[in-house]
Amino acid sequence: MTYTPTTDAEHRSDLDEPVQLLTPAGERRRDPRLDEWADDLDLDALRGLYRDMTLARRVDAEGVALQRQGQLGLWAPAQGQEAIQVASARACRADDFLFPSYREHGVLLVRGAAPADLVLSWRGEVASTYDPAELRVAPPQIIIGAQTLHAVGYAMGIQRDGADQVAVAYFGDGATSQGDVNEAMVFAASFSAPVVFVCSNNHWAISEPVTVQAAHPIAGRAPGFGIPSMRVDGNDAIACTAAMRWALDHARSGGGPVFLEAVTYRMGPHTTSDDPSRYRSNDEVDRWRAKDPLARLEALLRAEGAFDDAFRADVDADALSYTTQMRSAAIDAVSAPPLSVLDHVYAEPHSGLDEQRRRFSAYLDGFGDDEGGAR
Amino acid sequence: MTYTPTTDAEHRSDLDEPVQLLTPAGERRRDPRLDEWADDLDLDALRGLYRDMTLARRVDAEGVALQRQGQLGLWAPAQGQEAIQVASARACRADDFLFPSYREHGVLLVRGAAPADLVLSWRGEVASTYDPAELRVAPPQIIIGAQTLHAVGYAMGIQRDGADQVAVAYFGDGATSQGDVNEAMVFAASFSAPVVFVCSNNHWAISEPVTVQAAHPIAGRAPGFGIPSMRVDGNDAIACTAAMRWALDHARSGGGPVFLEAVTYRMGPHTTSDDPSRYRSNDEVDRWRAKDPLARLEALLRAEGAFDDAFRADVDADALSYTTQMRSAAIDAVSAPPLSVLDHVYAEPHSGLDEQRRRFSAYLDGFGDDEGGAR
Amino acid sequence: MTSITTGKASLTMGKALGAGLRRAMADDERVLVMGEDIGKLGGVFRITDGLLDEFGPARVIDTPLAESGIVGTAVGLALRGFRPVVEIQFDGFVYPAFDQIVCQVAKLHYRTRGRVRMPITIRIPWAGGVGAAEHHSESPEAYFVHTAGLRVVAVSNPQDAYTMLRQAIASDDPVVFFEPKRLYHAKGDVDLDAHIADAAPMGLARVVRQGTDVTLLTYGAQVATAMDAATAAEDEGVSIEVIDLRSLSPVDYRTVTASVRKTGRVVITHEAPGEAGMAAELIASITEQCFHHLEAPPLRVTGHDIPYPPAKLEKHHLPDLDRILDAVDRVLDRPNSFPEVAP
Amino acid sequence: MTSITTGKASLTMGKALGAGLRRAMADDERVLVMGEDIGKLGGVFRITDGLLDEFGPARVIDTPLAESGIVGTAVGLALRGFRPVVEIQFDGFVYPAFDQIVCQVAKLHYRTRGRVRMPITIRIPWAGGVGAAEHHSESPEAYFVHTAGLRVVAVSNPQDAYTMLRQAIASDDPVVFFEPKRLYHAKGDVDLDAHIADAAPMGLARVVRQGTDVTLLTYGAQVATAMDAATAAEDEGVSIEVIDLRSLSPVDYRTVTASVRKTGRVVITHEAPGEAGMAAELIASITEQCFHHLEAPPLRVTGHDIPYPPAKLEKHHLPDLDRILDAVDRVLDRPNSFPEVAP
Ligand SMILES: Cc1ncc(C[n+]2csc(CCOP(=O)(O)OP(=O)(O)O)c2C)c(N)n1
Ligand SMILES: Cc1ncc(C[n+]2csc(CCOP(=O)(O)OP(=O)(O)O)c2C)c(N)n1
Ligand SMILES: [Mg+2]
Ligand SMILES: [Mg+2]
Repeated sequence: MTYTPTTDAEHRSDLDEPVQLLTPAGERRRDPRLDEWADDLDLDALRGLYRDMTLARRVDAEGVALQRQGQLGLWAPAQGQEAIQVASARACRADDFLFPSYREHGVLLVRGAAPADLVLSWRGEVASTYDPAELRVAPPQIIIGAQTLHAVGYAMGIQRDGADQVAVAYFGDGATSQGDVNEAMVFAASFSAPVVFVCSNNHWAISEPVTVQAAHPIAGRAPGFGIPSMRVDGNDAIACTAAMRWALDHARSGGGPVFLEAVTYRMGPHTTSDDPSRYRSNDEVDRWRAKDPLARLEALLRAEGAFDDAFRADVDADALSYTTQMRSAAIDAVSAPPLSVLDHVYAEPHSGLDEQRRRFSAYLDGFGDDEGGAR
Repeated sequence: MTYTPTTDAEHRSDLDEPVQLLTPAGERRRDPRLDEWADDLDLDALRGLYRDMTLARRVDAEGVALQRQGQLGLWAPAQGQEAIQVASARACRADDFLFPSYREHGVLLVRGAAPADLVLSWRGEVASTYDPAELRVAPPQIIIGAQTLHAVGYAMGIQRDGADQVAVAYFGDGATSQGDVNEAMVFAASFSAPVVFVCSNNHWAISEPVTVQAAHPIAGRAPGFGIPSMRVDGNDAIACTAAMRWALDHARSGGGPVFLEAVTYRMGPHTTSDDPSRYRSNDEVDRWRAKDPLARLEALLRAEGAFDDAFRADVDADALSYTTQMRSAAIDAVSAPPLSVLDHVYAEPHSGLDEQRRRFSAYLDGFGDDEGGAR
Repeated sequence: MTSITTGKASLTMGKALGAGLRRAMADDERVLVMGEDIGKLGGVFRITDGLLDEFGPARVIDTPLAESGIVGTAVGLALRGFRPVVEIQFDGFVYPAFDQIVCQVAKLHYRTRGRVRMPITIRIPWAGGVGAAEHHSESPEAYFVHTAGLRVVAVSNPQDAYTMLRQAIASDDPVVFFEPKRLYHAKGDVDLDAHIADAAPMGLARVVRQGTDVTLLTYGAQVATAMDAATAAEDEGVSIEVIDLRSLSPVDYRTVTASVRKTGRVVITHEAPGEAGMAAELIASITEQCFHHLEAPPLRVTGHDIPYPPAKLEKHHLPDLDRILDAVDRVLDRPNSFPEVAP
Repeated sequence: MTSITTGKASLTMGKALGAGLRRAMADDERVLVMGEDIGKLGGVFRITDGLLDEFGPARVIDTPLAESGIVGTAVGLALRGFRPVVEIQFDGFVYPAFDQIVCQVAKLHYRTRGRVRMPITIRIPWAGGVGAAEHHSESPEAYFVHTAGLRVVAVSNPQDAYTMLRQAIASDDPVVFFEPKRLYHAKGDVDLDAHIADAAPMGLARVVRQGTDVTLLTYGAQVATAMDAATAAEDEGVSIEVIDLRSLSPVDYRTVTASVRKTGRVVITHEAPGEAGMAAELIASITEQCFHHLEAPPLRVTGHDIPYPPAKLEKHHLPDLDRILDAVDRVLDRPNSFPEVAP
């Protein structure tokens, strides 16, 4: 039927080949659009990327495991998306401000999130953990697309402070359908705000293929708003680094917003509650497995003689240490006391809530020490 | 400052010259993009366009006059925008369904709206007058951009009915910033819905120049959503006719949505409450006066010997008859009785409102015949 | 795909809702369902499971990820004569559609003086108690109750889910239809053959337990909590009449006030914050209509006036049996009462 | 451009608001104003007139036409340490921003356990009585009152407009600030030098007329109508105490209940529909806190539960002096009372 979007997730948007500097086989390629931003990446830098991406993958696996074991309420797997997450965050300056979605664990890791930060909100202990001002990362956003406007507003603030920082908005392919994301592009373009939009097109928004959201390649939308854009192989950490450097430089130097579409794939379910077998084929997943971001970087490093057992052991040890701390952070978590649910609703005293606190506190006191309730 | 959009309303968007088939001087031009859709327009058709556009202008002037005389609460002048309004509506089939904004008086006229339909809602007697199913026109929309989604939904309904009608969404340049308009493009493109978006870029959204909304020509936005688009001289009734015919044909024949940007100008204030001298120059207005849509059509008709005193007298008589009826519809309007404010909230009985009606009715009865109140 | 269509069956509320949708679609070909992930996936709660196979993509529409777009296009479909049933994936995601719901869906009938009808059903998986992530446990019903032009209902059991969903779809008015997520897996007997015209109209409340001392008003998943409280109170010799409101707009005040006139004491419980919430509306109307029958001030047992807390803390937010019984004590002027606030 | 900055002056509410903004911007360079048409045009009501010239485009931001975008970018600016004052052009256009207000502005402080502050003021030209077109006369305050995390205020005179706007901007919490359009041209004395810390806090109600028989609660433009009603009632020997609530969330229940304890009778009036509206909240709390002092059921005199009607009919919707006095009669048990609805 003509009125049904194609349900093939690998769709028209693949007509424009994304920029690639590292093939799935691990071969280094050149591309005039990005070479100047990649040529200085030495083996140390590549090993750093590999280390963080591995950490991201292990953290993700640990998140899934902890959820399966009942330690977390939910987890949103990011497997397959490590390259864009880690590379883009590493390309940022420490004083840039990042606005991730719920799936950007790799971004949090690069910004120095503690192991507890990765688990406590998924466990349901807190809505968010780290101090946004310290990590310079906003709390991960669940309302699809809302954070893109926050990033643009933040970037407008950077302009007003005469600073040369950049705000980075992370979101998915599905998010591009939301009004907010389009309004964010309008505001960013109108005010030439120093913001980089990083759209991780992982081909799926839960069960909806990207073709339901976009009849045209996503990166093609931004220029119509007056925003330069680029499609980049989102599983290629080198291209992601280069593209992000280009974008950040453009925004930082007063050129206004930039839009990156990172073409990648969500290898796992949407969340641990999801069953992707209902809507996509194993074939499709296998095709993307062959484009794994870690495998290709490892292949390159091996070819360059920069990947040995010592390095592997070192990375593994780091990851193990981090995931072990995640695990204890989850298992040892102590839930906040009942009355704490009334904390931090307002920054200043509020007569209504203060009265409610008085009553709830008296009510709780009525139970004495008996946790089991009044009866 | 780099973060302030240019405040020159004739901005970057004029880099792309809109398609024009009739110059401001009244000369017929050719353009391969639209010729096939215009070549059959004979003098009768042009005189029809001229007649309706004149009617639209007189109706508009009458609306302003009635407002100034206190007969209407408000009026949104459309002077200068007659070509796109009239030509696009005339290009539609009677069974197409149109979704206008508050400013599309010309569209209503072409669809056969009665004189009362043009004044009663502006007078504040009713929220809307005509039966949408009869005129095949939705009630004019005030919430900026909301109607674009309605048009797309209606078009999805057309598809489901296997019909070959088209839905037409009218909106302004300012509206393109709203999330809804962008979501409308997403839905339209994903479902290949038979909808034509007609954006009347009159260069201003109240006091905001189009450059605040769009850093890039508006018509350039649609292709990024997968929607073919065209910039057309919105003051050129021939180009507007041709472009609309092209767009309708494309949509009607299963090609999916089309986006038209009609480049035009609002000659008057935003509404009768507005004072445009606060934000734009007389020079700018004068420049646009030289591009008047009626004058150029009249010049062409005169050159073709198809415009004589009899025709003028005939058109004037039509317009006078219509505006006279508008005037009486306004002056003779009788406000609905108090209890009627409770009518039509629900289509089916509603215990809460029924009880409220009972009480309000008893309350009103308490006044007896004395209009002045109980005391 | 299981297609449950006739007879009596023991169904979960989720399955009952699916059966209601299927039945409504079979009965009227103008009924469409639309939303995010409702086709191939059958919705994140599987309520629409099987409908795509049965009715095809023309009537089961997987939409782009944009709630305003979903409701806005539903308005257009309604203008074309369809009866769209929209699924909002979770309660917390209805807000992007708020403008279309409040300014368009609710008002078009009025604005056109009855010429346009908006038979749109907006299904909302709703409220807390399921340990969900942020924005997934909201109770926004009061926003819609305060919006003239909408009907608002909340279901509490599979039979009502099945019947009221069909009634909502058959209604020529827009209906915001709240489905307690907490009950999706709760089972109950459902008569699948009943004519919707024979069933109690959607607008009527139901006395789910008779009692003489206190009227306990609630809706949705709180009905079960209220019943538990009534059972516990019985042991202490207190007879509680529990009313499941079912319809939040309009409220069936006839049933409510009849009970209050009998008991003279009222407790109202819901998950949503209390401030300007549904319980406030009930208390205001009850006080107005039954003042001289009231023997104690009607009391609210609601969520706190806070954003929904993290999952591990939601038990401190949701009004449980103890908090309800505490209010019952207070309304009966028994110990534990809170003194009036000093002036 | 007139720059009113010191001394005492007789100002319209519109000018007082402008002066308040100017003063707040002068006092704190992190204060920004943003919205549609607020720069060159000075806003459609000219409240921001002159600010662009005085403070420049970095601090007076003419935005694209997108309310979600306006509030969403204000959130980002607040994260950067600014104090954005957002103008929503008319009450009826706040709904596209509802998601950003309810899910982000209201919740970010809570979600980050106090680490992030949202000192955003959302100014809304508000309510009816000015003969405006559709969607230009809405009273959406209850939606925001029901939303935990927001403060909600409504002003009724130029002095409060001046002072409370500055207090709202100075507050570290988000404030939805309602400005009755009907009063933009109403004049009053304004002390421009007063320190905001010396003024009554934004959260306090004000007894604007003392009385002993009936407490009449209201806010915004209805305060004037209530005062007229009190004057008219005085002629009939009825002494009405009128309270201007000023703050709708939180409500200053200390002041309210003190009055109710004195009078025992309450009438509440507002323009918004009654169902689950502000008056319902007030009645529920008053009943809870003062039940034994009440001599009659508190009554609501509100807009009907209808979409806002066309301008020529709005007088039948807005609660006027007669409808208020009718309720006063009823609350005093005088003729004209409506019988309780039959069960
Ligand atoms: C406003 C809103 N609507 C719906 C949802 C439910 N939801 C959560 S994730 C998701 C899909 C998002 O897809 P995409 O943007 O591609 O990001 P991805 O999950 O693939 O990373 C949906 C529909 C939501 N969180 N917020
Ligand atoms: C959602 C919403 N926000 C704000 C307004 C107030 N408003 C009415 S018309 C207008 C400008 C519209 O500009 P444009 O879309 O270019 O149409 P034009 O008036 O030029 O025809 C604005 C801001 C509105 N009606 N609806
Ligand atoms: Mg995705
Ligand atoms: Mg315009």
